[in-house]
Amino acid sequence: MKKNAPALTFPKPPARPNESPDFSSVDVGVAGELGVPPIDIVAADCRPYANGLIRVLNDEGHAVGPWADFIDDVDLEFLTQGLRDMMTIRTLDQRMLNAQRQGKTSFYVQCTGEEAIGCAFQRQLQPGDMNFPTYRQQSLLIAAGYSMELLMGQLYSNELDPMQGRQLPVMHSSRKDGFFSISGNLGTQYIQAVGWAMANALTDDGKITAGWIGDGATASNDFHSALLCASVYQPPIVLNIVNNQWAISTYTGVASGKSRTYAARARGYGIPSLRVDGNDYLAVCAVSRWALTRVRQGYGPVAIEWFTYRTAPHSTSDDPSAYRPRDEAKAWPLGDPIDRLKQHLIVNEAWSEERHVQTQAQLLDEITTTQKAVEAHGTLVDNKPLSPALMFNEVFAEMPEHLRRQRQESGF
Amino acid sequence: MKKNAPALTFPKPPARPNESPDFSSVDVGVAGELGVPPIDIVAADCRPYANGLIRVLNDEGHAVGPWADFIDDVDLEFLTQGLRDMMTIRTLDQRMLNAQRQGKTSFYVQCTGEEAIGCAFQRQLQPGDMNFPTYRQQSLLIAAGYSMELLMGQLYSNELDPMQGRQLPVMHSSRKDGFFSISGNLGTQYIQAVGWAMANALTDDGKITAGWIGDGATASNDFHSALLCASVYQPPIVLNIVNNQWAISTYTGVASGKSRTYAARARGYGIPSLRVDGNDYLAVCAVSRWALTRVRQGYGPVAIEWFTYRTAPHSTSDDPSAYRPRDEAKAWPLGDPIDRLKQHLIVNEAWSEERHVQTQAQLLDEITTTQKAVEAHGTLVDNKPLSPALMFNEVFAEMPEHLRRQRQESGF
Amino acid sequence: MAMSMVEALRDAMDVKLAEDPGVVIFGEDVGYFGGVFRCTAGLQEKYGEQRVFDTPINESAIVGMAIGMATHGMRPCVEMQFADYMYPAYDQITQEAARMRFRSNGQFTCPMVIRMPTGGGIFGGQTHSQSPEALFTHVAGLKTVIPSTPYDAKGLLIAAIEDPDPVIFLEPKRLYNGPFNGDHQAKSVSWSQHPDGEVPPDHYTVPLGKAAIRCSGNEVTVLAYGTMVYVAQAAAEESGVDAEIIDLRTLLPLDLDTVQQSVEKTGRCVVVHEATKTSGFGAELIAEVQEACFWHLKAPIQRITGWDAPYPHAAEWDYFPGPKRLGAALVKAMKY
Amino acid sequence: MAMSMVEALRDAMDVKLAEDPGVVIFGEDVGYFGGVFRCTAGLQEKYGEQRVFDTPINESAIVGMAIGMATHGMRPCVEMQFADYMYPAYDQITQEAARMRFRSNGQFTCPMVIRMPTGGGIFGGQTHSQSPEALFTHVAGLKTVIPSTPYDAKGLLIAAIEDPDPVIFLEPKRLYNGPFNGDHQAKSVSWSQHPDGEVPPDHYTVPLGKAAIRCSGNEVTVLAYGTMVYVAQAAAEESGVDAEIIDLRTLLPLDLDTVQQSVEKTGRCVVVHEATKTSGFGAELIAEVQEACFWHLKAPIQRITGWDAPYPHAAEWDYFPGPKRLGAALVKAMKY
Ligand SMILES: Cc1ncc(C[n+]2csc(CCOP(=O)(O)OP(=O)(O)O)c2C)c(N)n1
Ligand SMILES: Cc1ncc(C[n+]2csc(CCOP(=O)(O)OP(=O)(O)O)c2C)c(N)n1
Ligand SMILES: [Mg+2]
Ligand SMILES: [Mg+2]
Repeated sequence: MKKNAPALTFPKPPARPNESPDFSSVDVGVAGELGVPPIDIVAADCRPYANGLIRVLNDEGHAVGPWADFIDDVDLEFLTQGLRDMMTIRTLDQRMLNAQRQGKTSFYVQCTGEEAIGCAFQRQLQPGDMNFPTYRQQSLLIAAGYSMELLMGQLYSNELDPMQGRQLPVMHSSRKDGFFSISGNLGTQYIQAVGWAMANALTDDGKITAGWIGDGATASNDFHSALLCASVYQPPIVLNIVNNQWAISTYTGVASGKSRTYAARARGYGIPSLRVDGNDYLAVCAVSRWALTRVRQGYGPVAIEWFTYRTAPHSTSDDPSAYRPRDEAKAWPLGDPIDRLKQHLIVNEAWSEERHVQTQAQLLDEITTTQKAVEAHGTLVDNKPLSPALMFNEVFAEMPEHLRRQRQESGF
Repeated sequence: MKKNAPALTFPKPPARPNESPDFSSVDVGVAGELGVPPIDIVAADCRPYANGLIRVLNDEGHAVGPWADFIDDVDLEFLTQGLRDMMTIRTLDQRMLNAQRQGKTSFYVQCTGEEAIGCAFQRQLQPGDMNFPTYRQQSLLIAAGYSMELLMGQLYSNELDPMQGRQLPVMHSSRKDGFFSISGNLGTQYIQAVGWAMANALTDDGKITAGWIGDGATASNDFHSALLCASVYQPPIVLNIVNNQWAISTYTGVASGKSRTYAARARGYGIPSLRVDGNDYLAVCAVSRWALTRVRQGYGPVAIEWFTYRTAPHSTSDDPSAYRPRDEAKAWPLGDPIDRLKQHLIVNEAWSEERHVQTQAQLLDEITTTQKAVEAHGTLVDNKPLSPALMFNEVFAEMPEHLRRQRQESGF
Repeated sequence: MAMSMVEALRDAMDVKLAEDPGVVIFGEDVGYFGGVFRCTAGLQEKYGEQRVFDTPINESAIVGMAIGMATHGMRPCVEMQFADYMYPAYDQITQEAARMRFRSNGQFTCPMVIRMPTGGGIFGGQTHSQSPEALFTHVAGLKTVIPSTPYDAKGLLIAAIEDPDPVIFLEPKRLYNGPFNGDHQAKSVSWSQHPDGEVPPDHYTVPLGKAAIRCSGNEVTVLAYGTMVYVAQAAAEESGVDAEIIDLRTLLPLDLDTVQQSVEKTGRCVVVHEATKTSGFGAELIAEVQEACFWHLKAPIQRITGWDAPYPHAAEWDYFPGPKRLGAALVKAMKY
Repeated sequence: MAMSMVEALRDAMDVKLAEDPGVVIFGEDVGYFGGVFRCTAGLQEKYGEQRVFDTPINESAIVGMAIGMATHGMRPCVEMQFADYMYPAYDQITQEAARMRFRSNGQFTCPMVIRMPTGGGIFGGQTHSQSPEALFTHVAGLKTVIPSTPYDAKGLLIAAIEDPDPVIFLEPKRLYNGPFNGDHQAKSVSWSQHPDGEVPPDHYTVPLGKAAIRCSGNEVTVLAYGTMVYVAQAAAEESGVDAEIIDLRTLLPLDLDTVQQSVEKTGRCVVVHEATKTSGFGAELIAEVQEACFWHLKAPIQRITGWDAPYPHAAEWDYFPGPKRLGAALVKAMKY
C-alpha cells in the first residue's frame, strides 16, 4: 500500500439495493472449533474468543465441539421449549406488525432473525437478575413468561397498559420479570446496568445484571462509560452487544470502524470478551450459561458480541429496501435461528415438520385470541382513552403544588 | 483463584503517604528492545508496541536500538536545542509558580517531569499543523517559539493578554503557533481534533492534527468519540495520551481499570497504537517523527501513550502530599527527562555540567527580565485592569441588541 | 415552486453545497438514506460522500467533529436525528461551540448549524417530541432559530449556514409536510395548498433576528413560533379575539422591537409554546415584555404551554397546547 | 456547633451514611482525598471504600451508575466536581433520572442526589463559575435546591438524600467558608462568626420546597438564592431601601405562596441571580410573580443577573451581580 495524501474513508455495506447480497467477507469459522475458556479467564487470554466466532450447531444441525459438551445436560425438552419461545415471538411480531399497519398502535419493532439471543439468554437467568434491554429484546420478556395481556395492552395504550399510556408502545418495563424500563435514548441503559450490578455487589443480594446494546449504539458515550466502569469496579454483569449489521439505514461498519469485532473493542478495556453466533440457540445457551456462572461466582464482568442479522426493517417507520438488497437476510451465512433449532430437533427426532406446522397454528390461535381480548379494551383506532390526568402522576412521588395547579387548569 | 460472591474492586496506587514509593510493578522493559513498525502497520499487528514500551536512551545515556537508528540524522545541536526547550519550561514553570504564590496570578499548572513530550513532539511538526492540547502542554507552545510576553501576559490577564482576560491563565491559544484554544472541560478537544483532521483531508490542505489528552481524561466520553471517529474516517491525526499516573488525587488505575495500557485500549478501536517512554527525549523524537510521517502520508491515525510521571502537584490548588508519598517522583523508574537528555549530551561530549549551570542561569535571567517587563503592564495584585466592556465582545461576531443594552446598563 | 418544509430545507442545503465547498452535511442516517425525515435525500448522490455522510450514533461526536471543521474554516451543517437526542451533545454545544470565539478572542470561531426536528404531535412519546429551545436561549454565544413555513425554513437555513456563529436550527417536525393548527382529527393539509409553501428556487435569505407578524390585530398580542403559529391562528379564529400573532422565527437574538410595538398597541399578551412551562422560553418573553411594556399592560401575561410532565404517548393531544386552550386564554385576557 | 458550609455538608453525608446502609457517595476525587473542596474528607476512612469512592472522570458515568443503584433501591449521593462539568451528564440527568418514575409508572424510581459547587467569585473563569439552575428547573421530574447557610445546607442535604426523587443540590462555592456579600475586597468572614454557622450535630431536615424570609421589609421584595442572599442584604443596607429578602432555598418546587404574600405586601419585586440573564431562573420568577400579583405591582419587576456572556476570568467582579448593581435596582424600583 503506497499512499501520498490523507483521504477520508467512508465505510460501506457489502451490497446496496439492486446489487446481489455479498457476505463473502464474513468469516464464520467452523462450528465446534473454539474451546470453553476457564471461568476466571482474563482479557489478555481472550483473543481467540473475541476475534473468532463460537458456534455449536453445524450445517447438518448437529451440536458439536466443547461448547456442546459444556451444555450436554440440556435436554431436548428444554430445546423444544426454546423453539416454542422463538416461534411465539415471531408470531407475535407478525400480528403486531399487522396491527400497526391497521392503525391499532402507533409504532412497532420486530426482532425477526434475532429471537435466539434473548430467548436462550433469558432461560439461563435466575429470578431477581435484571436485564437492561433495548427496544429489540422483547424475546427476553417472552422467555421470562411476561403476560401477553400486559405486553399488548402497552402496545395499544389501553387500560391494560402497565405504563398507563406514558411510554412508546414497544418500551416495556417489568421489574418482576427482570426487565428494566426502556429508554428512547440509545445507550443510556448500559451504564445504568453497571450501576445496578454494583448495587448487586454492594448489597450482596446474590443477583446479577445483564446489559444490552445494539451494534449501532456501541458508538454512544454510555457504551464507553459502561465498559470503563465495569472494568474499574468489576461488578457482576454480562455486557451483551447485539451486532445485527444495521443501525436503521447505517451499516455496522460506521459503528465498528476498523475495530476487528465489537468483542475486540471491549477486550481493549480489559474485559474478557467473546463473540458468538447469535442465530445458534445452542451457542447462545452455552455461552450465556458460562458467562452468567462466571459473573455470579465473582470473577468479574464479561462482554459478549452476538453476531446476527436484522432481518426485519428497523421499525414500522423504516423501509430497508432503500438501502440494502431486498433478499439480503436470506443470504446471511448463519441462517435463521428458528430453522436451525428446528433442524437440530428434527435430526434428534424430537420434532417434525408436522409438529412445527401444528405448533405454529396453535400459537397463532392463542395469540390471536389474546389479541382480540386485549383489543376489546381499546386500540389507537378504537380508542377508549385512559384519563389524561394520569400524565400528572408519577412525575414526582408526591404531586407538588405547581403540578396540582396545572392539572386543575387542564380540567382533567 | 476461587471466588464465591461478586465484590467490587477499587483500584489503588502503589503507595500512599507515609509509605515508601513502590514502582516494582511497573515494567519498563529494556531500551532498544522494540523495533520500528512498518509505516502502514495495522492495529492487529501493533500488539507488542501497544503493550510494551519504546525506549531509546539506556541507563548509561546511550541511544540504542532500531529507534535510535531511525533518527540517526538527528544531530547533537538539535538535541541541545531540545534540552534548552525543556530547561526553558522548567524555569518558566518555577517562576510562574512563584508568581502565583505571590498573588500575581490566580492559578498555575506546571508540567514538571513531562517536558520531553511536548518539546520533542512539537519540533517534528510543520507549520500549519494543529495541536489540540490540554492545560499541561505549554511545552508545545515553548518549542513552537510562542512569544513569552504573550504567554505571561495571559497569566497576568493584563493588556498583553491575547485572550483579553477572558480565559483562565493557563488556557492559552495561538492559532499561528498551531495551538488550539484550551477548554476547561476535559476531553472535549479530542473529538474536535478529529474534526479538524477531517477538515485537513477534506480541504486537502497538506496539514495534519495532533490531539492531546491526559490519562485521567481518557475516561471522558470525548476520548471514546475521538477514537471511534478516527477509526471510522481515518483522518490524518496523531492521538496522544499523556499517562502521568495521576488525575488530581486519583490514581491512573481508576481510569485504566483492567486495560493493560491506554495504547491497548486504543488498539481495540482498530487504531495502530504505541506506548513510549515519555521521559526519553530521543524516544519521543523518534516515535513522533514516525507517527507524523505515517499520518502525513495518508496511512491513517495513530495513537501514542506517553508513559511519564506527574512530578508537580496537579495545579497550584493541589497538595499531593495528601495522597501520595512525597518523594515518589524521585523513585520513578524512568527518571527525569532533563537529566536524561543532559546525560546523553554529556556522554556524547556535546554538553557539560558547567554549560548546564550556565544555561540555567542565563535562562533564568532572560525569563526574569521578560517577567519584569510583562509585570509592568499589571498583575493580579498590581492591577491595571482591562476594560470590563471587553467581556461583551466576541460573544458573537456582531453584538446583538440585547448585549448592547446590557453593556450600556453595565456602564462600562 | 411549491415545496414542503422538508423540500425547502433540502433545497437550502443544496444551494449552499453548490455554492460553498466548505459546506458539509453529516449526521445519523443522513448520507446514503437521506435522513429519517428525508431532509437530505439525494444530496449524497449529488455531492458525494465527502460532502454528505453518515456518522456513528454519537451526538457529541457529531457536534465535536463539526466544531473541529468549523474552527478550521469549513461550514458544517449537522443533523441531530431528533432534538431529544441532542442531550449527549449538550456539553459540546454549550460549553464549546457557543464560546469558542469568546474564549479564543476570535482566533477560533464556529460557523456551524445544528439542525434538529423538534416538537410533538406524531405519537413519538417522550423521546421523540421535546422542544428544548430554552436550553439554548440560556446559553451565551448561540443563536436559536425556528421556522414556521417552507419559505422561512429555506431562507433562515441559508442565513444560518452563512452566519459566522453557531446556530441551533429547530425544525417543527409537525410542520414538515403541511401547516398544522392543532386539530389532529382534521384532514391534513399539504404545503402546496398554502401560500407560504411557495419557495423560490435560488439563493435567498430570511435574516436571523427578525420576527414576522403573521396576522395583525388590536386586542391581544400572541407570541408564538413553530407549530404554535398555526395553533394561534386557529385559536384567534375560533375565539373571535382580534389577536396580533407574532411568529418570532429567531428566539435569540430576539426581535424585541416588534414585540414591544405590538404589546404597546394591544395592551395584552399571551405566549405559547409546546415545551414544559417552568423555565420555558415563555418565561423569558414574559420577563422582557413586562419590563418593556409595564405601563401598557391591561392584563397579566399568560402562558399556554406543555405541562410540566414528560410528553406522554397516549395522551399527547391533551399535552399539546391546542387552539382550545389558547383560545380560552385569549378570551380570559379580554376579560380584564 | 459552629460549622462551615463544607463541614455542614460533610456532616449531612456523615449522618446519612451512618443511618442508612443504602447511602453511597462517589465522584471524582471524593474518596481517598475527600473532594477538591474537601466536602467528603474523612468519610472514606470512616465508612470504607464500598461506601465512599473515587470514580473515573466521566460525569455521565457517575450519574448513570447512580441511576442504576437508585433504581435498585440504594440512595446514591454523587458529586460533580464543578457544576460546569455536569454538562456531559445532562442526558442522564434530564432524560433518564428525571423521568424514570414517570416512564416506568413507578416501577423504577431514582432517589438520588447530585451535588455540585456552583457560582463564581473564585477567579475560576468560564468553566469553574457557572450557575446552571435554570437548566434543571425546566426539566419535569427534578427538584432543585440551593442552600445559603450551613444550617440549611445540612438540613436540606439530609432532606434531599431522603427524598424519593432525584434532587439537584447546588452548592454556592463562594459560601463554602463564610458568608459573602459581594465585596471582594473586604476581609473574608468565617461561618463561625455568623449565627447561621451554628449547626446541630444530629439528624434534622429543612424541608424541600419552603423559602425563608431572611429579612422582612415593606418596600421591595427581593427574590434571591445562594450567594445572592448576602448580596441582597448588603444592597438593602447600602441603598437604604426597606427590602424584604426571600431566600428561595428550593427553586423547584417553588414556594410561590411565600413569594406572592411578600410581593402583594410590597408591590415591588427584584430578582437576582448570577447565571446569565436570558432564560435564567429569574425569568421564571418574573413570569409567575407578574401573573400572581399583577394588580399589586407598582413597578416592573427587574432582574439583576450575570451578563449574557461566558463568565470572564479577569473581569469577574464586573460580571458578578454585586450590591451596587442590585442597590441601584432597588432605588430604581422605588422611583416608580
Ligand atoms: C441518543 C440517540 N440517538 C439516536 C437515536 C435514534 N435511533 C433509534 S434506533 C437507532 C439505531 C440503533 O441501531 P442499533 O444500536 O444497531 O440497534 P438495532 O436497531 O439494530 O437493534 C437510532 C439511530 C436514539 N434513539 N437515541
Ligand atoms: C469534564 C471535566 N470534569 C472534571 C474536571 C476537573 N479536572 C480538571 S483536571 C482533572 C484531572 C485530569 O487528569 P489527567 O487527564 O490525567 O491530566 P493531568 O492533570 O494529569 O495532566 C480534573 C478531574 C474537568 N476539568 N472537566
Ligand atoms: Mg443494529
Ligand atoms: Mg494524568
